[in-house]
Amino acid sequence: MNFFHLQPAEWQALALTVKVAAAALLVALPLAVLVAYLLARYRFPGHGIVNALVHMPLVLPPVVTGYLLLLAFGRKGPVGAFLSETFGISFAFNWTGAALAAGVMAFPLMVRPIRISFEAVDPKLEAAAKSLGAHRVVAFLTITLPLAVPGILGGAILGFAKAMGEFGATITFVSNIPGETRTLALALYTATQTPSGDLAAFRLTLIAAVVAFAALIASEVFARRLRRRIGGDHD
Amino acid sequence: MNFFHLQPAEWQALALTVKVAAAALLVALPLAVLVAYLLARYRFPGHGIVNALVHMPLVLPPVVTGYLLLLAFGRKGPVGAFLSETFGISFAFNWTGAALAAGVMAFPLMVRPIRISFEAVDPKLEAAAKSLGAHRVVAFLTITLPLAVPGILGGAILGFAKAMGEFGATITFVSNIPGETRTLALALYTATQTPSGDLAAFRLTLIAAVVAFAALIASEVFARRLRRRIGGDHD
Amino acid sequence: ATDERPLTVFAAASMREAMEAIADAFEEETATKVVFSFAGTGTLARQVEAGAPADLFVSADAAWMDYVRDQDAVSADTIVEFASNGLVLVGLEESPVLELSPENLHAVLETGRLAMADPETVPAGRYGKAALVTLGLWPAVSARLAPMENVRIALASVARGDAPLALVYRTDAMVEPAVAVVAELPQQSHPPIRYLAALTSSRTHPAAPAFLEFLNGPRAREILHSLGFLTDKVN
Amino acid sequence: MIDINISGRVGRMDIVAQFEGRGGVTSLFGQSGAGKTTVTNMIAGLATPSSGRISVNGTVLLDGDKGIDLPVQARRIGHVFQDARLFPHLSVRANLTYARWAGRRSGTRDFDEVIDLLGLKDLLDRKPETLSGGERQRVAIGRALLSGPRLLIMDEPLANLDHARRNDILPYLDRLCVEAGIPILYVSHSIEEVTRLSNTLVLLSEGRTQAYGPVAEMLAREDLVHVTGRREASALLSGTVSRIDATWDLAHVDIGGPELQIPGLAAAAGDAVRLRILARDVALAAVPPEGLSIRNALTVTIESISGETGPYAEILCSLACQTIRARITRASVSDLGLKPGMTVTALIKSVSIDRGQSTLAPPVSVET
Amino acid sequence: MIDINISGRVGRMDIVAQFEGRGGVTSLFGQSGAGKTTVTNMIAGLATPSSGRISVNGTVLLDGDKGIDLPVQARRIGHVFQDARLFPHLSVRANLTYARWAGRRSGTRDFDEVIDLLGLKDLLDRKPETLSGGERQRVAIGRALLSGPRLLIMDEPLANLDHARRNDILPYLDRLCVEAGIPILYVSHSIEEVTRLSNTLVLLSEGRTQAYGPVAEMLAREDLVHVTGRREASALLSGTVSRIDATWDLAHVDIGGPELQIPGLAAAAGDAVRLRILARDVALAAVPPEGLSIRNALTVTIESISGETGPYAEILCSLACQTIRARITRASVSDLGLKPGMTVTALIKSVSIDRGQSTLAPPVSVET
Ligand SMILES: Nc1ncnc2c1ncn2[C@@H]1O[C@H](COP(=O)(O)OP(=O)(O)OP(=O)(O)O)[C@@H](O)[C@H]1O
Ligand SMILES: Nc1ncnc2c1ncn2[C@@H]1O[C@H](COP(=O)(O)OP(=O)(O)OP(=O)(O)O)[C@@H](O)[C@H]1O
Ligand SMILES: [Mg+2]
Ligand SMILES: [Mg+2]
Repeated sequence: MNFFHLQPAEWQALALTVKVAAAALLVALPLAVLVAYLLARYRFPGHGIVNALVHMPLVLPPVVTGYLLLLAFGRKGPVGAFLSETFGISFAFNWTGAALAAGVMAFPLMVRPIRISFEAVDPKLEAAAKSLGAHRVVAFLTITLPLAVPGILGGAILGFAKAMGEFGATITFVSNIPGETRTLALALYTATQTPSGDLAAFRLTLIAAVVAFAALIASEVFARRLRRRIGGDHD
Repeated sequence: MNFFHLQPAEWQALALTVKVAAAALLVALPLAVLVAYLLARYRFPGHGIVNALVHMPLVLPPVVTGYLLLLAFGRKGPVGAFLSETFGISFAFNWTGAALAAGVMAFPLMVRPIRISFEAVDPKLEAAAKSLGAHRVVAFLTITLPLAVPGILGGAILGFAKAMGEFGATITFVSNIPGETRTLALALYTATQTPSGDLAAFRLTLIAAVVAFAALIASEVFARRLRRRIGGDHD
Repeated sequence: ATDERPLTVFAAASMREAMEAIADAFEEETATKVVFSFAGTGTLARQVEAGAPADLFVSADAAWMDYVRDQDAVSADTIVEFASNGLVLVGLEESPVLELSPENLHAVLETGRLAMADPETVPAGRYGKAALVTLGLWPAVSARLAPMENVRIALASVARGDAPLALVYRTDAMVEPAVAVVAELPQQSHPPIRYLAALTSSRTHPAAPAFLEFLNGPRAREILHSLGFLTDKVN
Repeated sequence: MIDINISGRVGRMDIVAQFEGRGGVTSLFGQSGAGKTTVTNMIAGLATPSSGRISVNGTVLLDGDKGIDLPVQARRIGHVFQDARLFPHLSVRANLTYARWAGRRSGTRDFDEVIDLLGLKDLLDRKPETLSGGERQRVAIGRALLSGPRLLIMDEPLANLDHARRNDILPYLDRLCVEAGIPILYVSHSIEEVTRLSNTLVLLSEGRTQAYGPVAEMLAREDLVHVTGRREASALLSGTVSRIDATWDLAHVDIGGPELQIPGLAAAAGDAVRLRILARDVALAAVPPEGLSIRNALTVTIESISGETGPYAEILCSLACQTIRARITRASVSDLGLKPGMTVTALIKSVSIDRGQSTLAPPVSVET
Repeated sequence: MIDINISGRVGRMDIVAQFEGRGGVTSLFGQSGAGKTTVTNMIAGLATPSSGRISVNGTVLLDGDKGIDLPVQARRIGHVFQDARLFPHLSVRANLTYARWAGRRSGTRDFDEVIDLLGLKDLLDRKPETLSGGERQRVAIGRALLSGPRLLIMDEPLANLDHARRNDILPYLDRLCVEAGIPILYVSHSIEEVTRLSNTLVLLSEGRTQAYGPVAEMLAREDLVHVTGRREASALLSGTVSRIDATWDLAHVDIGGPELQIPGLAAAAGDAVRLRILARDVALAAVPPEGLSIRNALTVTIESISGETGPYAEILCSLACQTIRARITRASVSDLGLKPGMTVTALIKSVSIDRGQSTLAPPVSVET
C-alpha cells in the first residue's frame, strides 16, 4: 500500500465529509445571513433570546447538542416524527442528519462574522439606494449584501471548517455508520480507538488538514478577488 | 434538595468553567488580535500557512487536537518538557491545561471576526493619524484597534462561548478531574454517560445556558454602549 | 442467507479490534458484510433507544444493556454475554512489578496521577473504582486520579510518560507495546466485566440472529481469546 | 410646485421649515450648520419630522394629519447627497444606472447626454474609490439626474468643482427645470450660485426658515442682509432680448424702456431674461459722462441712500418699474452730493453683467 | 521654501510635478482630476512617488538618489484632507488634540484661538458623525493647525464653507504663513481664493505641472489662460499704505506714484499691500471724466490690445512700473478708437477692490 494512495474507506469518509459540510453550509448560510441581518439592524422583542439561542450550540458540549437533536429529530422525536410523516424527510442516522448536526454546530460561527459585517455597512448607502427607487429587498440584495461579503465569506469559512471537523454532536446524533455518517472526524475517532490505529489516524489527520488547507486557500483567493471587485481593497 | 439550589459540585464546575474560559480569553485574545491584524494588513511569506494553522483546531476533531496537545505539552512533550524545566509551568492534568485547550480551540473563532473588522477599517484613517505625528504603534492603538472593537468583541464572545463549552480537547488533554479540570461541559458529559443521569444533565444544561445567556446579554449591552461611544451607531 | 445490505452493528468503541476481526470471519463464512458504528456504550444505547437502524447492539457495560432492555429497544430474550475482561495496572515498559498496597501506590503516585477511564462515565472506570475500593486502595489513589474519556488515552498518557500508572483492561495492556503490566487486579475485586450483545427491536437484517450466534460461537471465542478477552465463563 | 411645512428635531436643534417653491429652482440658503441637510433629509424621507406636510407638484409625500408617509423609495426624489454616497462596490456605470436596473425607473434623461455634460466618459469602468473628489461629485449628480425624479434635491453639489465645470452644469439644471418641469431644491452657501439659479430663495438660520420668496425680493430685503450678506447685495432686472448685435456679439436687452448691452448671452431675440446686477458693479455719475468704455448708462432716480458706518453706502435707484442697487463709498456720496429724489446716471459695465448671473428666465417666474 | 520634484503614477495617470514655493502660500491649481490630491499625497508621504526629491524649509523629506524617505509621521506635515478624514470614534475635542496626545507634538497655536476662529466651541463634545458637512471641514482644518506642522497641506479646505467663514479663515492662514513662517501648500479650484492667498501659483494639468511662479506673473501669462481662465483675468498691484482716511474709512495706497483709495482694508500706514484688480472691474475713458462716483482714475498707457473673437477685448496698460488689465467690449474699443501707445484713464471702483483680494503682502514676496 502506497502511503499517499487513499484507501476506499478513506475516500468514502472524505467524500462524505465534503458532502455533509457543503450541505450544512448551503442550508445554514442563507439562514445565518438572515438571522445576522435581523440581529444587526433591528431591535425586536426577543432579540436577546434569538441571540442566545444562536450561541447555545457553542456553549453546550457538542454531546449535549447531539443528544438534544436526537431527542427532537430522532425517529421518535416530536420534530423528527412530524417531518418524516409529513414530508418523508428523516434525519435519523443518515447523512442528512450529520449535515443537520454540522449545520447547527456551525451556525453561531457563521452568524457572528456576518453580523459584524452587516453592522459595518453604512445604512446611509441603503437609504441612498432606496431614494433611487430600489425596494428595500432589492436595496438589501444589491447594496448591503455585497458589502457584507467579507463577513459572509468569513462566516462561511468558519462554518465550513467547523462542519468538516464536527464530531461530538454528530456521533451522538447520527452515530458512526460507515458510508452514511462516518465523516473524516468520526473515522479519525474510530482509528484512535485501537492502539494499532495510530498510522490510520495520522493519515486521516493529514487528509483533513490538506482538505481544510485547500478550502482555505481557495476561499482566500476568492475573497481577494471579490474584495478587488467590490473595491474595498485598500492596498 | 431544592431544584434551584446549586450543589457544591455544580458550583465547583461553574466556578472552574468561568475561570478557565476567562483565562483562555485573556491569553488568547491579544494573540488573536495580533494574528488577525497581521493576516488582514500584510502579505508575508507564510501568510497562507499561518492562516491554515489558525483554522486547524476547527477542522480537526477536538479529540485529535487534545491528543496533539498531549503530545506537545505533556510532561514528556517537547514544549511541555521545556516549559516545566525552564519555568516550572505544567499544563498536564491541571486547570491551566484546560485553559490552554479552550484557548486553542477558541482561537480560530476569535481571529476571523477580528480580522474582518480590521479589514473594514479604512487604512486612510491610520495614515491620517501618522500624519499627525503618531508612531505606527500609537496609530494602531488609538485608531485601528478601537475601530475594530466590534470584531474584537464579537471574537471575544465567540471565543468565550467556545471556551465555556469546550469538551473534546479538554477531556483528552487534561482529563476530567473534579475541581481541577471538570468544567461544566465535562460535568454535563459525565452526567449523560450514566443511564440515570438525565436530571443532573438537565440541571447542568440549564446552568450552562443561564451563564451563557448572562454573558451574551452583558456583551451586547457593552457592545451597544461602546458602539455609541465610538459613534458607529447608525440608528 | 446473503443480503445486499450490510448488517449494521452498534458496538462499544473499545471492542473495535475484536469486532472487526470477528466480522471478517463471519463474512468469510456467510458472505454477509457487516458494518459497525463505534462509539461510547452510553451514546449507542441512547441511539438504539431512539430507533437507530442497528441490527445488533454490543455493549461493554451491563448497566446500559439493562437500560435498553427496560426501554424495549432490544429483544430481552436475545441478550447474550459473549466475553469478559480483567483489570490490570500498567506502567512504562521497564517498570518493576508492583505489590498492591496503599503505601506502594502512594509512593508511585507522589509525583504523578493514576490514569484510568472516568469512574463516573466509562464502564472501565467504574469497574476499576470498584476493584480499588474492594482492595482498600481507593483512599490512597482517589486524590491522584486522572479520569480519562476512554481507556486508550489513559494508556497513551502512560506511554508518553505523563502518568506513571494506568488502570486499564488487560486487553488494552496487551496491544500497547510501550507499556508493561505491573499488577493484575483480582477478578473477585470487582463485578464481572461482561460484554453483552443483543438483537435490537428495530432490526431489519435477516442475518442478524446468525451473527449473534456467530459472536457467541467457537470461532469468535478464539479471536477474542487471542486478543486477551476472557471467555472461560462462556465456555 | 413644492410645498413644505415640517418640524422635527435633530441633536439639540429644532427644525421648523415652512416654505413653498412656486416652480423651477428653490434654493435653501444658510450658514454651515443651519440645518439645510437635515431639512432635505426630512423631505427625502431619510429623517422623520415629528409632524408636517410635504407635497411636490400636487403629490402628497407626507401628511402627518392624514397619516400619509410615503417610504423613501416611493418618493421619487433624485438626491445628490453632500457626501456623494456612491456605492463603493459598483462601477461608475453601475452607480449611474442604479435607478434603472435596481429601482426600475426609466429615466427621461439620455445616458450619453448626462455622461457628456459631466465628463464621465473615461470613468465609467472605474470604482468610486479611485475617483478624485470632483469626479465623485459629478457621478453623484449624474446618478440623481438619471433616476427619473419628480423632485431633485441637490446638497451643495458643486462644492468641489471648478468654474468651467460649474458653468457647464448650471445651465443644464436650468433647462431641466424648464423643459422637464422637474422642480429642484438646491442647497448652497454660495449666494452667486443661488441667485443665478433660483426662482425662490429660502433662508434658513438655526434650523428655522427665516423667510422665503422670489430671489429678487429676498435679495432686496434690508432685514435679511445679515443672512444674504451685505457684500453681494444685488438687484435682478427682468427684460426681453430685443436684438442680437452679431458684429460685436452683444445682446440688446429691453428692460422696460432703456436698453442694456450684454455680451455673451446665449439667447435669441424675444427671449425673456433675468439679469443679476451686483450693487458693487454699479457706479453713479452726476452728469451723463462721455467717452467711457462703459456701455450701459441708465438714467435713474435715487430712491434711498442707506449710509451706515463703514466705508460704504447703498443706493437704491428706480427706473421703469424696476429697481437697481449701487454700492459706492460714502466719500463719493458726499463728494457728488447725492440725495434721494435726484436723477443720476447709473453706469454698468457690460462686462460685469455676464458673470453667469444672467439666465433665461424660467417661464414660471416672470415677475413683472 | 518648499522644493518639489517628483514623478510617479496613479491609475493610468503619470504624475510629474516640479515646482518651488519661495515661501508663504503656494497654490496648486488645476481642474477636477488634474492630480492635485495625488501630488499632495506624495508630498505627505501617503503615496510613494517612483522617484524624486522633496524638501521643506531646507529639510529633505525625500531624496530618491540619497535613499532618504522620511516616514509619514516624521514629515511633520499638517494635512487637511479633501474628505476631512476625522477619526469617527473620537470626540471633536480628541480629534483636534490628537497630534498633542498621540503624536507628542506641541502645537504652537493656541487651542482656544483656533476653536474661536473656526467656531467649534459648541461642538467639542460631539462625534464627527453628527456634524454637518461644513462643521466637519472646520474640524479638519483645526486638527491640522494644531499639529505643529512644518508645512501645511490644505486640499480644498473651504469647499463647503460659506463666505463669512471663509473670510474669517483666509486672513488667519495669511498670518500663519507670515508670523509663524509655516509654508502652506493650498489646493483649490477657485482662482479667487488662490490669487487672494498665494505667493506662488502652480498650474497642474493632467498630472503635470504646466508652470509655476509668482501669482501676478502667472495670471498675466497669456499662454496659461486656458488653465487660469479667461473670465477672471486680473492684475496684482503692489503698494504701500500712505495714510488711512478715518472719516470715510478709506486707505490711500501708493502704488508708485498715483494713489488708490481702498475701503475696508485692515492695514496701517506704512504696510505693504497687494491689490488684486480684476480686468472686468476696470473701465477705460478716453478723457478723464468728471462727477463720477468712481474714485480711482489712473492715467495709464495702453501696452497691447488682444481682440479675440467673442465680445471681449483685453487691454494691457502700464503705469509706474506696474501693469493693469482691463476687460471691455470690442464694441467700446472701436467706439473709443483705442490703440496701443495711447494714454487713457483707467477707472477702478474703490468698492470693487475690496473683495477679499487685498492682503497684507507677505514679506517674502515683495516682488517690486
Ligand atoms: N445626530 C446629530 N446629533 C446632534 N447634532 C446634530 C446631529 N445631526 C446634525 N446635527 C447638528 O444639526 C445642525 C444642522 O446640521 P445640518 O447637517 O443640517 O447642517 P447644514 O446646514 O447642512 O450645514 P453644512 O452647510 O455645514 O452642511 C448642525 O449644527 C449639526 O451639528
Ligand atoms: N487608484 C486609482 N486608479 C485609477 N485612477 C486614479 C486612482 N486614483 C486617482 N486616479 C485618477 O487620477 C486623477 C487624479 O486624481 P486626484 O484625486 O489627484 O485629482 P484632483 O486634482 O485632486 O481632483 P479633484 O479636484 O476632483 O479632487 C483622477 O482622474 C483620478 O480619477
Ligand atoms: Mg449640509
Ligand atoms: Mg482632489
